[in-house]
Order: sequence, then C-alpha cells, then structure tokens
Amino acid sequence: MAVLSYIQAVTEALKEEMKRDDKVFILGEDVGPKGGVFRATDGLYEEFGEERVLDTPLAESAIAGVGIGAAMYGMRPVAEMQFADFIMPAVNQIISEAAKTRYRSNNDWNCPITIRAPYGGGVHGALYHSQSIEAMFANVPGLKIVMPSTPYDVKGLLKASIRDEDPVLFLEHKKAYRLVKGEVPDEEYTLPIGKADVKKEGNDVTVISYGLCLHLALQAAEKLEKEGFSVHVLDLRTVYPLDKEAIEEAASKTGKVLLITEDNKEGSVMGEVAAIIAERCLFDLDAPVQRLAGPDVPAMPYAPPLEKEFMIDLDTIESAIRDLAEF
Amino acid sequence: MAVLSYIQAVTEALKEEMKRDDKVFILGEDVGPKGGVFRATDGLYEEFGEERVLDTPLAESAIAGVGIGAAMYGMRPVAEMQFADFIMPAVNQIISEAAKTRYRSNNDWNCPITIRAPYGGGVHGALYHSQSIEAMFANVPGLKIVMPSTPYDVKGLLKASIRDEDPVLFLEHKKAYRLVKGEVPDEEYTLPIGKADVKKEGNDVTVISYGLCLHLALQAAEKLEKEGFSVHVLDLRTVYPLDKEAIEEAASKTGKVLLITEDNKEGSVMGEVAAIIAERCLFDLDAPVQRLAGPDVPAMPYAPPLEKEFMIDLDTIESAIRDLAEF
Amino acid sequence: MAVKHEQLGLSDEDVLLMYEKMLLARKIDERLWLLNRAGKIPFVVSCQGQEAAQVGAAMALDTEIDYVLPYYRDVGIVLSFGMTCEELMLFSFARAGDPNSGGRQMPGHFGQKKNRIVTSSSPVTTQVPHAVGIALAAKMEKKDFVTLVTFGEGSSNQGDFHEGLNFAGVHNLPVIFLCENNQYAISVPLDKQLACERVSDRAAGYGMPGITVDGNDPLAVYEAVKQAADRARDGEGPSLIETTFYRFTPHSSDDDDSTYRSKEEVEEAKKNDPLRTFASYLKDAQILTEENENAMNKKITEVIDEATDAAEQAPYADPSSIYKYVYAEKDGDN
Amino acid sequence: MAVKHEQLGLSDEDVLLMYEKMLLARKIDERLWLLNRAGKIPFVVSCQGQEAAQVGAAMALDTEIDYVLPYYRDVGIVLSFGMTCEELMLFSFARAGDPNSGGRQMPGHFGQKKNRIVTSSSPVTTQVPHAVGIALAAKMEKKDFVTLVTFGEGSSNQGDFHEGLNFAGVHNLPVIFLCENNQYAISVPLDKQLACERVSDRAAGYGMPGITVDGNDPLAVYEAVKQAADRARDGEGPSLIETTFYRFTPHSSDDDDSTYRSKEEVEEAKKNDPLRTFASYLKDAQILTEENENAMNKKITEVIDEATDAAEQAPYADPSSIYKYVYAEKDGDN
Ligand SMILES: Cc1ncc(C[n+]2csc(CCOP(=O)(O)OP(=O)(O)O)c2C)c(N)n1
Ligand SMILES: Cc1ncc(C[n+]2csc(CCOP(=O)(O)OP(=O)(O)O)c2C)c(N)n1
Ligand SMILES: [Mg+2]
Ligand SMILES: [Mg+2]
Repeated sequence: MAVLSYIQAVTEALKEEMKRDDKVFILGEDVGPKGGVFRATDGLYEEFGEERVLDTPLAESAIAGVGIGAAMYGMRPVAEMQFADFIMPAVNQIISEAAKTRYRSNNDWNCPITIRAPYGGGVHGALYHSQSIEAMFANVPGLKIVMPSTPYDVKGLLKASIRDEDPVLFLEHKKAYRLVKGEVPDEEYTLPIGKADVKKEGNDVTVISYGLCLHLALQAAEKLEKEGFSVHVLDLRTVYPLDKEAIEEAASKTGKVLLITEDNKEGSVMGEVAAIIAERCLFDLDAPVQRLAGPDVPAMPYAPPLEKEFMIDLDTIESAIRDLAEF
Repeated sequence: MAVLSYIQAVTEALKEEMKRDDKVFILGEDVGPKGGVFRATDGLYEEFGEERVLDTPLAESAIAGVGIGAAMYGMRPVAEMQFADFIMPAVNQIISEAAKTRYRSNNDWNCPITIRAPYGGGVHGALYHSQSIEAMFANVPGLKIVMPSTPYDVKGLLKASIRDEDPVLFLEHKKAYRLVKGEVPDEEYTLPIGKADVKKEGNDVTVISYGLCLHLALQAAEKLEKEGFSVHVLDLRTVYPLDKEAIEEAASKTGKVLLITEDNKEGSVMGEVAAIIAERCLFDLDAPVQRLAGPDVPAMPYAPPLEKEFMIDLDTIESAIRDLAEF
Repeated sequence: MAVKHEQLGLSDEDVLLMYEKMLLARKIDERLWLLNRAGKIPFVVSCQGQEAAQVGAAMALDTEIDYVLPYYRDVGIVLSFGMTCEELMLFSFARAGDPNSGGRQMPGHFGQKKNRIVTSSSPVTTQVPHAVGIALAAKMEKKDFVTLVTFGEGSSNQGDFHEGLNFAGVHNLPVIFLCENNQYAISVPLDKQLACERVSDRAAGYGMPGITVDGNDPLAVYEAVKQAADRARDGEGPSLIETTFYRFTPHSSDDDDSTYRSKEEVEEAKKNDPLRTFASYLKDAQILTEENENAMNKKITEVIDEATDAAEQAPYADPSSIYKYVYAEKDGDN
Repeated sequence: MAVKHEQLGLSDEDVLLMYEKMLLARKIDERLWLLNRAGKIPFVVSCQGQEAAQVGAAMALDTEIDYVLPYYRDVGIVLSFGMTCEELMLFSFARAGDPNSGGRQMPGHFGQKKNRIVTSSSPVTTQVPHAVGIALAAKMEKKDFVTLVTFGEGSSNQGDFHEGLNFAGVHNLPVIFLCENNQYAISVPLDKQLACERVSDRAAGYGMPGITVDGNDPLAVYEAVKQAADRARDGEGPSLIETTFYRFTPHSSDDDDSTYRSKEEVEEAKKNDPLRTFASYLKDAQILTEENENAMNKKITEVIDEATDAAEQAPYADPSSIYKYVYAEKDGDN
C-alpha cells in the first residue's frame, strides 16, 4: 500500500480510468499544460494529449453543457470546475439537463458525466474561493453528490463516479488536498456510491460528518477516547442521495447525535440528516440532535482572524461531543 | 374588504408600489404588452409605460444581473422569471451577486431587488413547468425567500419585499393564481418578512406547510375537526431564513408534527424544519416528525395520471394527520 | 425557373418528397390544434410557417448517421429523421408509447435515440452546448457524422448560445447551428430581442461563417445546410445559419397573440406561406400535379387519422412508473 | 511626434498626471509582490502591463459622476477614481479599514460607493450585466453619467458577456464595455479562448461599434473611451472597446507561469512596456524631465512607504464582526 495525499488520489484515479477506457476525457479551465490550478490533472496532458485533457474557454456552462452532450453520445467526460464557487453559471446545465436526461427520456438516453470541483475553506480563499455548495444540489433527483474524506475513499469513489451511468458531482475539499494523506491499495478497486462508512466504532455519542470536518471529528474522538468517551463516527461520503439506513443505524446506536458540516448551518445537508433521524429513530434518542456548522453568513471572510471565526475547530467539536456524552 | 384572487393580489401589490415609488420598475420576459404569460403584470404596461414595464431579451442571467445593477444604483427592480424552472441560468447572479452584495462590501453597497417566479405543479406543466425550486436557494445567507399562500399574504408580503433593503426571492404558486381567493383590506398594509403565521389554532397535531399545500392542510384540518381532532396549522410564509421561534412554538404545542411540502422530499426545506424541531424541542415530541412531500424523482410528469401520482392529495394528508393524532 | 433544385443536385422525386414532408408536418400540426380545441390534448406548440426550413435542413443531412438536436417546433425535422406520425400523436396524447418520454414531457420535447434525435428539455438553448459536445465526440472518435442543432432567435440571446458557439469555434467542431427566426419570442418582437440586424451577424464573433437565408424557401435552406455539412465533414468546422420566416400561430395553445400583434400582420405574412410558394414552384415545374397532389393529401389524411385513433386508444403509463428511471436500474434495465 | 495628446485636447499637465498614475499603479503592484514574497500579505493579483489602458480609460471619463465596474487588475482605474494608495494597502493587508470590504474580500475585489466604484465578486463577468443595469438606471432617471465596465478577454466567453451586451444594445444604454486583453486567461492563451481574431469582432452581434486599440498607448485608449463616452452621453448607446497588451506577471501570486509560457516570450513583450514607451513619448516632448521624474519617483516611493506602514499597523476587524451585514441591520445601521 502506498501513502498518497488526497490530491494524488484524485490524479491517480483519473489516470487509471483514462488508461482503462478511451472514452474517458477531461475538460476544464487550465487542466492542460498547467495541470490545473491545484495540479489535480498534473501530468495527464503530457500522458494523454491535448484531445483528452482539454483546456476549455472560460465558460462553466459550456464546460458542463459540452460535457453533457459528449456524455449523452457515450463518452465519459470528467469536467473540472476550477473552484466549486464557480459552478453557479453551470447550474442550469447540471440540474435541468444532466440530472434529468434519463428520466425525461424514459430511460432512452443517459448522461454519465462526472463533475469535479474543489470546495471548502480555511485556505485564505475568502468569500468566493471557500464555499460549500453541496446543499444547492442536494435536492436534485437524478444527480449523485460524492464528498470523500480520505485518499482511499477519493480514489475508489472517483473511479466509481467515472464508471457510473448517471451524473455525479464529485466535491473535493481543497484544504484536504495536501493536508490529508492516507494508505491506498496498489491493486485496482472501486467503492460503492451511496454508502456511508463507519470510520470509527463507538458507543456513547455518534458523530456524523463528511469531508474535512470528518478528520476533526476523528481527532476529537481519539482525544476523548482517552477520557473514556467512546465515539462512533459515520462518514456520509455520499451526501445525496443519503444512505438513510446507515444514518438510522448510527444514530440509534448511541442515541446521542452530533452532526458536523463546514457549510452554513441553515439549509445544509445536515438538516436532512437530522430530519431522517427525527423521522426514523426519534424514540432511540437520548438527547436533542445537535449540529455544528458554519454561521449563516454568506461565506468566510479573507482576513485570517475572521476566517478563523467562521471555521469549526477541534475544541468546539470536542466540547460538543463531551456535552452530549454527559447529557 | 375586496375578494381578490392570488394573482390579482400580485398585480395590485405591483401597481401600488409603482405608484408609490418612481424607482420601482418591472423587467422580464413578456411582461409588457402581453402582461406576462400568467397576466400578473396585466395593465401595468398601459399604466406605467414601456420604461417601467420592460420586456427584456430572453436571457434570465441578464434579467437578474441587470436588475441587480439597477438595484445597486438605488432603483427598486422587480424582476420576473417566467417560470421558476427557468431561474437556473440566473443562479450565479442571485447567489454570488445579489445575496452577497451587502456582506462583501461591508455594508457599503446593497441590493434591494425582488425576483418573482411562479413555481409548483398540478397544471399539466410537466417536468419543467412544475418544479419547486426553493430548496436550492434556502442555504444562501443574504437572500430571503417568501412563499405566500393567501391573497392577503401575497399582497402584504410582495409590498414588503419590494421595500426591503435586501434581495428577496418571491415565489408564487401558479396553481394558486386563480384557484385561491381571499379577502384583502382596501387600505394599505405590509406584512413582516421572516414571520410564520398560525393559520389555524389547534391542540392535537401540528401541521407546518406553505404555499398551495397549506390550503390542503387547512381543508384536511376542517374535515378532521368534525371528527374531533384539533389541528394546529402553521404557515411558514418565509422559507428562508426560517422563523425558528414560531416553528419551535408550534411543534411544542402539540408534540406531534406533520410537515408538508410539494417539493421532492429529500433536501426540501422541510428537512431544516425537522432539524430545528429535533434540535430545539425533542423532548416535547410525542411522535416522530412526519413529512409528506413529492417523491424523489426529477419532477412531475405530464400525463395526467402520472402527474396525479406525484402530487400530494387531501386524502393522504388527512390520513397522515389522523395517524399522528392517534399515535 | 424550376431548375433550382436540379442545380442543387435534387431530383424531382426529392423535391416532391420534400414537399410531402412539409405538408405532413403542417397537417399534423393543424390536427393537433383541432384536438386541442376539442379538449382531447392539453397543449400544442406549432411548426406552422417553419416547415420549409426544417425539412430543407433535415434533407441536407445524412439521416442515417447525423445527429440532430431539434427544438420544440421541429416537427419537420423529427419526421425527416424517422419519427412517425403515430409516435408524434402518442406524444401529444402523452401516452406510454410516446418514444420521446413515455408521456413524461410536454409535446415538443423531442428525443429518440435510435434516430439520433437527442433528448431535450424546456429551458431554451441548453441544447446548443450539447450539440457541441456531440460534435466534440465525433472529432475525438474520428467519426464523420455532423450534428445539427436548432433554436429560436429569442433563444440566441441566452448565454449558452455564446458559450456553445465559441467552444465549437475554438475547437473547430463539425456542428451546424441553425436559428429558426420567426420574428417573435412569445410576444416580444425581433427588435426587442436583438440589437443586431441578423442573428448571423454573431458568427464573426466565433470565427465561423454566418449566413441568413430565406426560410420560406426549402431549397435555399437545403443549399446552405448542405454546404455547412460538407464543410463540417471536411474538417472545416462549425457554421451558423439563420433562416427567416414568420410564426403563423400563437406561441402555443396557451397564448393569445392578439395582445401583441395584429391579425393583418399575420395575414400579410401568410402570403409567403412556404407551403403555398413551394407548391407553386413544383406546379410550375409540373412536378406537383392535381393528381399526385390529391393522392398525397389523401394519404396524409389517412396517416393522420389512423395515428390519431391509435394514439387516442393507447394507454397512459402506469402511475407507479413515475418512480422509475431516476437512475440506472440496478437489475440491468439499462 | 508629441502632438498626439494635444490633438486629443490634453495638456502637458494632463499627460504628466496620466504617467504619474500609471507609475503609481506599477509601483504599488511591485511593492505588493515584495510584501507577498516577504510573507506579509497572502495574495497579489497584478495590473502590470495594463496600466496604460486603465489610466487612459479612466481619464477619459468624468470621475465626478461616472460609474465604474473594474475587474481585479484595475489598480489604475480605481486610483483614478479616487481610491488612495493607503486604502489599497489596507485592502491587501485585509485590515478593518479597507474601504472595499473591511478585509472580507481578497485583494482586487474593488468597491467604494462614494467614488462610484461598484462592489465586485470573484466569478468573472458578473459585473457586465450590473453595468448595464446601472446604465439602465441612468436612462430611466435621465442622468447623464456614463458607466464603464472592464473584464479580461477570457471572461468575454462567459454567457453574461453576451447577455449583458445584447441587453445594452437593445435598450441603447450609456455603457462602455472595455476588454483588457492580456493574451492569457491564467494559463490558456488567446487562441484557445476565442475563435475570432478580436474580441471587438463581437460588437456587431450586439448592434454596437467595436474597436481594438493598442492598450500600451494610453492616448489611443483615452481617445477611444472618450469617443464612446461622448456617444453614450449623446444617447447613441453602448460601445465595445478592446485594449491589447501583455500580462507581465504570473496570473497571481499563486501561479507559476513557467508551466505554460517561456521567459523569452515575457521578455519580448516587455519591450513594449507602456511605462517605458509612454515615458519616451513624454521625454521626447520634454514633458518628462530628469528633474520631475526624480521628484515623481521620490513622491511615489514616499506615498507607498507611508501607506504600507499605516496598513501594516492597522488592526484587523473584530472576529465578532463576521456576523454583521448579512442583511440590513434593523437598528438603522444602513
Ligand atoms: C430559459 C427559458 N426561459 C424562458 C422560457 C419560456 N419560453 C418558452 S419559449 C419562449 C420564447 C422562445 O422564443 P424563440 O427563441 O424566438 O423561439 P420561438 O418560440 O419563437 O420559436 C420562452 C420565453 C424557456 N422555455 N426557457
Ligand atoms: C466564473 C469563474 N470561473 C473561473 C474563475 C477562475 N479564474 C479567475 S481569473 C481567471 C482567468 C481570467 O482570464 P481573463 O478574463 O483573460 O482575465 P485576466 O486574468 O487575464 O486579466 C479564471 C479562470 C473565476 N474567477 N470565475
Ligand atoms: Mg422566435
Ligand atoms: Mg486575460
């Protein structure tokens, strides 16, 4: 097993899928000679050539829309949105087109596109290079939204997304790119989209999270373990459609649930997770369902002390878990 | 008091605000001589002239974006999206621009635009003329989303939206336009944005809804009243940001909560409502928080029997309330 | 006079077929209005006035290999690409057998994979980038099919038009952008939609040729599209073709056009009805005779009658089917 | 030779001021890179190479009444519209006193109401429709100010460019669209961005005049913008002006341009550095002398030094302030 960074897992998955299937190609802004502004497509232009690693004009609706057309034809485009914040001009193509292709044609056509985008904050990206955007797509049947937390999950899920017969929005936490490292098997594998994953077993409190926050949750859990609190950590991995059974099971297991997301609190995907719990396992609960999230302000400011105020930190998570455990 | 239809209340509100304030103007597709495809702007072109009732080119991002520019300058644009489904090309302008104008400029600039759009189904509108789109905007701090159910609320809230110093998305249920009628005071009034409204007092079960479904809830409540069930009905009216206190109060009052929306279930605004309840008044609950919503399919099909299958009907609501009451 | 089609390499049979398709499109459309007024179908959106451009364009393509992304008025195009009259009726009646959507979509939202008619939605102009993507696939896969995409002149103001054409220009893709300019976008006339004189004036901004042709003349449209298709197949890239004519009906069965245009204006425009003018051309050339015209009319009426009956009697999809095909069905259904 | 500015009605003092602003913009930018490399500010996005176009354009406007919607490189424009060097430094240091955003936005996202510099965001080209909206307000309110909006050539491929220009064309609005074409959009060169030769080729599609001028010559830009502003004020509608030059720095302090262009290419382009060429022009005309040049340099260095010190010592906003100004504050704060 090799140790890869989160972004290396992205690059590896792309490379392997492009080798495996001629129909897989990449399109986006600066993905070619530059290898992407985060270098996620580093080396791919050199290996696969200009036609399969396409620098597009600066126009996200076209990146999505041209990709969608190619996917309808039978190609396997992987479109990159340079920052998740810049997916907004492509919303019509993603929601009205990609997500509804199969349904509206009564299964005659389908649209196997993967749209990758780096999201999330803590990188001095300010209001427009830090946002979490999953909630705006997490009410769109026909679409799947994958948000992995570890290099292992990144690689297995990105490969699965590319092979999926339907459109997948694949969101990568940009701060995790170089911060998060992990073991990745040398042999070929994929992971199932739509399945949450228990990242740590525990009995006192259940934490449900995804993306970068998941790591904070795990760190807090490790620390609290030493104080004698046993924390169960569920990684959603796919935030739409949610793995309802896994959520029910994890919540019921301890009866005390903390939901953590970096997104603004109101209207985040954690609202739906809480609703699922309130609907399915209310009587198993021993405490109100708690949520930790970003504040309801447009996004995180640039100045470091302001950005810090926005982000959830380890201490906050720790004390929220402790409070729940002692509830 | 005059009895107005839902759409007449829209037209009246527009007319009064245009009379009151020269800075108010309308822009959109077919809003001029035709008076709008639903005739919401009927007569306004004749009364206020071409400059204040502007037929725009067919381009929603420009309708929003030009309106936003005018609003930043100090005008009071009311932009019409012909169908809520067609707001998608304008998402970037609404979320990245209108909603963040004040915050990003540290209160130097603001953007008092109102964006009206007819949403909702049951009118043979099929996949792209029937959708509920509120959830995709219900995670956007800086924006307000108003969804009135009665002509009284329509008029008072639309006037308040136009006067609001910040951007408001004002969503009108297109089936309610001519179906729903109600009394509207002759004298001038506005209603507060951000406040839910108890449409019926009751003690056994709390129903929380908005828009057209609210009327189904009220009808079901009337019927069940005769069977001896007392139903409390809360109309959210503003679905973002939610009136958390009113939700908490309504849920706590009966301990049995049914949430109803026409939107697809997963990721609808009712997820957030359930989360607020699970967070704030879990121990007041006597039953799981129930949700009735559209199925998680892209949107309602065209063929009448298929459309009917999608829509929530009175019977379903009635039995859901009865089940809760008897829980 | 009637040598024009010969100069284009079209036989007398070709142009008769061209006329027959135009007429079939028109007659189907007229029937749909009758059915709508009789309360049998809830909605019609028309091709009337645009048949020459649609059929002329489609006949300039290779309907065996080329891809087409029609917009909602393109009855003439989908008929030419192999959709049958009965299938169109099933669509209008929203029956399970509708090949476009199984009754899920409103009429006009065409799509039929076996005929390379690409599935479409209601938000206008989204199909333009799709066509570019299919053309990109053709280039990558070294296939020599051409992709044709159509849209109204109002729709050419959407961002997706700009982004799509520019992408095709930069990557020199085999795609034809065909604007069907019928002078109105619902109620909004041309001069409130565009500040340029012609939609084709925009082509220069994307480094591709742009021309405007008389959309009432199917031969003029045929010629323009044929040239563009040849260019595309020869690796010379995309073209923008604007066809001009007049929308004879209200925007749709939900529209009342008397609020924004006069009856006189409509009547005046009908003098250039392509069915009338092309029929004269064919009659002058003695290709269309009283005899074959009668036979043609009779055949078309029969076809439409049968199709209408069949569609009316056909079942709706089962309500429980609405839960299907959100995603690929696990058990191999796709 | 040096009569050009006189023909344009500009005095010697005017052009000296023009040069001084260009130089100030350049020197501020150079200082920002030093501060970035020293780890004192996290991010720089540069105006280097574009100062002539920016200052030339701004000086052609009435900075007392006109509105401007600059993009992130427009240091030359905002300086001309009244933003001070110290304010720019406060912005780069993300301090509370930053008038653009109070330290909330990344540098380059300009906005200052009192100077009619309209607040801006990161997604490119969204400002284009805003400018059109402000011009629409001017028309409705019968004010005779002009609105200028700028954007890069890559950004001219966004749908908002198309929709915005068309809207302005149809409604004949007093707005100037100024493209700053620096040959690259991050790593992607012009020929991968646009299929047309000039961005200004697009103007015809919106029924407005379009020209391309040498953006290294502030007088050429001044002339073009002045004409467009006069037209706009006379009710003759919008214009598209493309200015061409070369981006001297990497895209931003986060970019390494060696992956996509050669040092030689950059060096070659620097031969046309507008600061150098305009200085020669002024020297030839004996407007810029050793004496006033030294004084100017000294003054600029002092201004920048002081601004840097002041900004560095200024406080950040209070963390608790992040909860403010999501909406209008109830208690009259807005
Ligand atoms: C994005 C979007 N906005 C609005 C509509 C509503 N709409 C349907 S057709 C139409 C007018 C289209 O005009 P044009 O492109 O000229 O085509 P025509 O109908 O005249 O053939 C409008 C506004 C839509 N379908 N999609
Ligand atoms: C909608 C959007 N997509 C992507 C980006 C990321 N981005 C920032 S600047 C830039 C290149 C802009 O190029 P150009 O318009 O030529 O302006 P320049 O930077 O060269 O002055 C890109 C792709 C963005 N800011 N907004
Ligand atoms: Mg039209
Ligand atoms: Mg550039």
